[in-house]
Amino acid sequence: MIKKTVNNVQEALKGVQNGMTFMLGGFGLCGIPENAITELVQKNIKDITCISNNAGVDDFGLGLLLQKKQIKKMISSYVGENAEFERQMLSGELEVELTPQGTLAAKCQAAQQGFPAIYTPAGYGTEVAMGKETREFDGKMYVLEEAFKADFAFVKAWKGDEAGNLIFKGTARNFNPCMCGAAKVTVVEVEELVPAGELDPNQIHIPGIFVQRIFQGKDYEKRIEQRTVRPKS
Amino acid sequence: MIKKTVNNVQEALKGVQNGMTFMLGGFGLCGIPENAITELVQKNIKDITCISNNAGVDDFGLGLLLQKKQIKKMISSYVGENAEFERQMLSGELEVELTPQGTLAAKCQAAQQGFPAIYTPAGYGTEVAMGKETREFDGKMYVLEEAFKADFAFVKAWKGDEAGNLIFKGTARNFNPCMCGAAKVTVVEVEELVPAGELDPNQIHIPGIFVQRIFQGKDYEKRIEQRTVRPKS
Amino acid sequence: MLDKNGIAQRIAKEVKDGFYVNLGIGIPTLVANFVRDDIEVEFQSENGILGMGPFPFEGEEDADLINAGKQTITALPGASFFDSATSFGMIRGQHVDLTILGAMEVAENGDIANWKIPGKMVKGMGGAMDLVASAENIIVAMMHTNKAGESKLLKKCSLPLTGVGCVTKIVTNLAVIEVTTEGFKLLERAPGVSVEEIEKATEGKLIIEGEIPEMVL
Amino acid sequence: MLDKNGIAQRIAKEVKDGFYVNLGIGIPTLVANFVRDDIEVEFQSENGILGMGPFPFEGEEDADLINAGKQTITALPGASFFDSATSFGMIRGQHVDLTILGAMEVAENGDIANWKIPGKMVKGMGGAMDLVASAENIIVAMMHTNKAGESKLLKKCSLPLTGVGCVTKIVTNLAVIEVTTEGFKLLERAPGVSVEEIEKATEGKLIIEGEIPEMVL
Repeated sequence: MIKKTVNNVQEALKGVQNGMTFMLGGFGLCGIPENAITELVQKNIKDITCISNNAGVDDFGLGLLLQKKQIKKMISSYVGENAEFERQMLSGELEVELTPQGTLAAKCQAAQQGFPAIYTPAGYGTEVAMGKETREFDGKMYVLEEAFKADFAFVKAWKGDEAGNLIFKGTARNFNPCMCGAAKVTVVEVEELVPAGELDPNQIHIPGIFVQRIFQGKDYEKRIEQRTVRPKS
Repeated sequence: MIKKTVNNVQEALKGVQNGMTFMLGGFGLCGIPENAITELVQKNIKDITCISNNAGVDDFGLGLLLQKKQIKKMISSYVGENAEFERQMLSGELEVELTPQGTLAAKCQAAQQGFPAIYTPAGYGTEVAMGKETREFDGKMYVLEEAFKADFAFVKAWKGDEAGNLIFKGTARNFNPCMCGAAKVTVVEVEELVPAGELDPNQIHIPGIFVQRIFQGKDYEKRIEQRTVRPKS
Repeated sequence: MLDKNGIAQRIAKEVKDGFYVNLGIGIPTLVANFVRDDIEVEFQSENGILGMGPFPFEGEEDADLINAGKQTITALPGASFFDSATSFGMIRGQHVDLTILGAMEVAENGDIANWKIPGKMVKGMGGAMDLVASAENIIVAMMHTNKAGESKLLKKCSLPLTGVGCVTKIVTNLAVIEVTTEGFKLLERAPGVSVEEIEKATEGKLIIEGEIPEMVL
Repeated sequence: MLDKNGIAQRIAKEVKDGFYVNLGIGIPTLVANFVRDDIEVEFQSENGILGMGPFPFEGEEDADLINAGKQTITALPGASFFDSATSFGMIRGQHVDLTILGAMEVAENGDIANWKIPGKMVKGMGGAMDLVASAENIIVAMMHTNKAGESKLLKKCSLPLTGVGCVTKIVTNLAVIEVTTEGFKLLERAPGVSVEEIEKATEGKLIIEGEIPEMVL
């Protein structure tokens, strides 16, 4: 068994540098690599290109890096309710490459699995396809989208073992699995790190081969963006 | 919850006709849809095109259909030790499209996920790429391979629920998940059919949306091709 | 005239037995409340759940269980979780039977715009571009006119497109409209709304054939 | 001269700490028996397992747990199972560090043929075409000559290719050879084998620089 464990977030982020391209898992604030983000703020890494579906909210998640102007470019599908993101984008301070959500996932997975590019119907006939190759298959039009290239992928899993095998929980799974192995170095933080052999090999969502470093995360806030409930009947 | 259960293999195979293209899961004799194959023999469906990694052995699995000359064409990666397969192929009785194993899996998954085609490096510069489009990305050459089109996919899972959610076991997983939803109708046989809600939604390998019909299989032989053991120390 | 709940209620009638349905943010989310309970339907949320249930009871919210609108939700028996690539595999592979989403503009050829107002507002397309490019059955839920009273059913969209020629039906506060190769075909009027009112609020070509019935909710 | 086990033993020295390794059918399978046990290595089998262990004890065979050679196997702690698409995703994505496979012919430019003798024998390529097209580190394990005594290290392959310019190293019963842009570079002789014997058994260009050491097993 090849061990992937490192002791802490500092060790896990060894080698991150200004100007790098990072992938960050999560959808909204669900399943984001909170420890890695905090450490990126701490280290004040600058000129980052972030591949991430969202950019957090003003004061949490990637919003923290936006506030400190550490991000040069966002590759995302949704700006949503993040006012600072929208402001920096409209003012031109922040470069933004808006990408359809399914294309974003597919470009991650293509990088993970060695596909150089994929054809998707998403965005055909829109400004997203401008300057891109388009092509007809069976009477339907597709856009050619190339696999992402990234230096680090920061991933949050629920459970993981020493061998880097991962299990995700609920919809906190989202982009996290697709990003594993899609960057030169995949760094995973987990809520529970267990010895090899404790996870059922049938239930592993991402085999350790896609992971370079794994560590026990801490102090998870797991903030809820839209708390919606119904009354107990 | 949308119910996918049917009562038996006869009901599950309603609509299969001569001349159709079928996908069949399994690797060697591991994880093959035994019940569906038996029923295809029973119904004497002819002129079949089979997309399946192997063709069983002479007297089991797809070998049974080969023996009865029900198969017109095999799309496979490996003939292996199946003498009847090799004989029919070399004599020209059987059409065979040998496809690299990873390409076979990718063409299934492309069909499942709505990708019209994929680029793979496998087979570049070999006779597999003859007549196919090739293309360079980042200095490496790739072959364009189109998604499969099939009428039925016959899949074997370990556990399944009424909603069509599936869990596979060990290496009997192999091609089975990739074929779900890759044909017009996906028919799944399981060793254990359970009510919806019994499977942990985190542990489902294939969501029911990719499945049209599911039934409780029976009389599994699960033959072992190469029984290799070591002495108890 | 219908309110948002009325629009959702009318759209719920388009949801058939055995449908997998993706609901967009806003009015579409409300549709789930009005689906007949004698049919089998499963809701997909593109962030990775099939078999989405209602909001959780107070105190039972789980930060790891949200829908595409980032709202806390629950999972029904038979539900499954999956990653984003698989989720859009379902969508791109046309396994989802019906997509219901909001729009800023729809054109008479079925083009839709709902993600950007250049220089002013950029929400991003989220999963909408994938959904509209893939689904065979796309219903738009929206107000017939914008806040300035201008029609949102146009000859041609003025905003950046989300998808081309993809919308099949539109349900607004005023009408149910089918998008045909000839243009907007008026199918039903909202309660108390006249054909003339609908004509006035529709910039694109409106096809009116025979008596237009008032919708039954 | 080496036997099959000797070839496997020599190749085992190429397996480094932290390597994920894919072993082909035949001699490559034997390599696992000779890997040093003070290093961490995981074996991948393309039918869907990472962390493959030894054969099961008699009576403990599981029909649902086999390797790509269809042999019954076991899974070690830390193992995982996955589907064929994911498995070849690992391979295509170059996450597997080393591929060891057999061959019928290797050419001096690194071309390999191992799946078909036209009109006579067709085993099929299985996963070999994916493996050789993707891996950066490919070692061929084979006899230096075929049963007719003809060299299998050729100027140009005569059989249908499995992959082009991909083989990095060859370990035979006679020698360890590196494939370079100049041709086959002789690195080591098998015990008791002379350079002349290797030259005689090699049809392709053989580069001999300085003293060629006898291999240490």
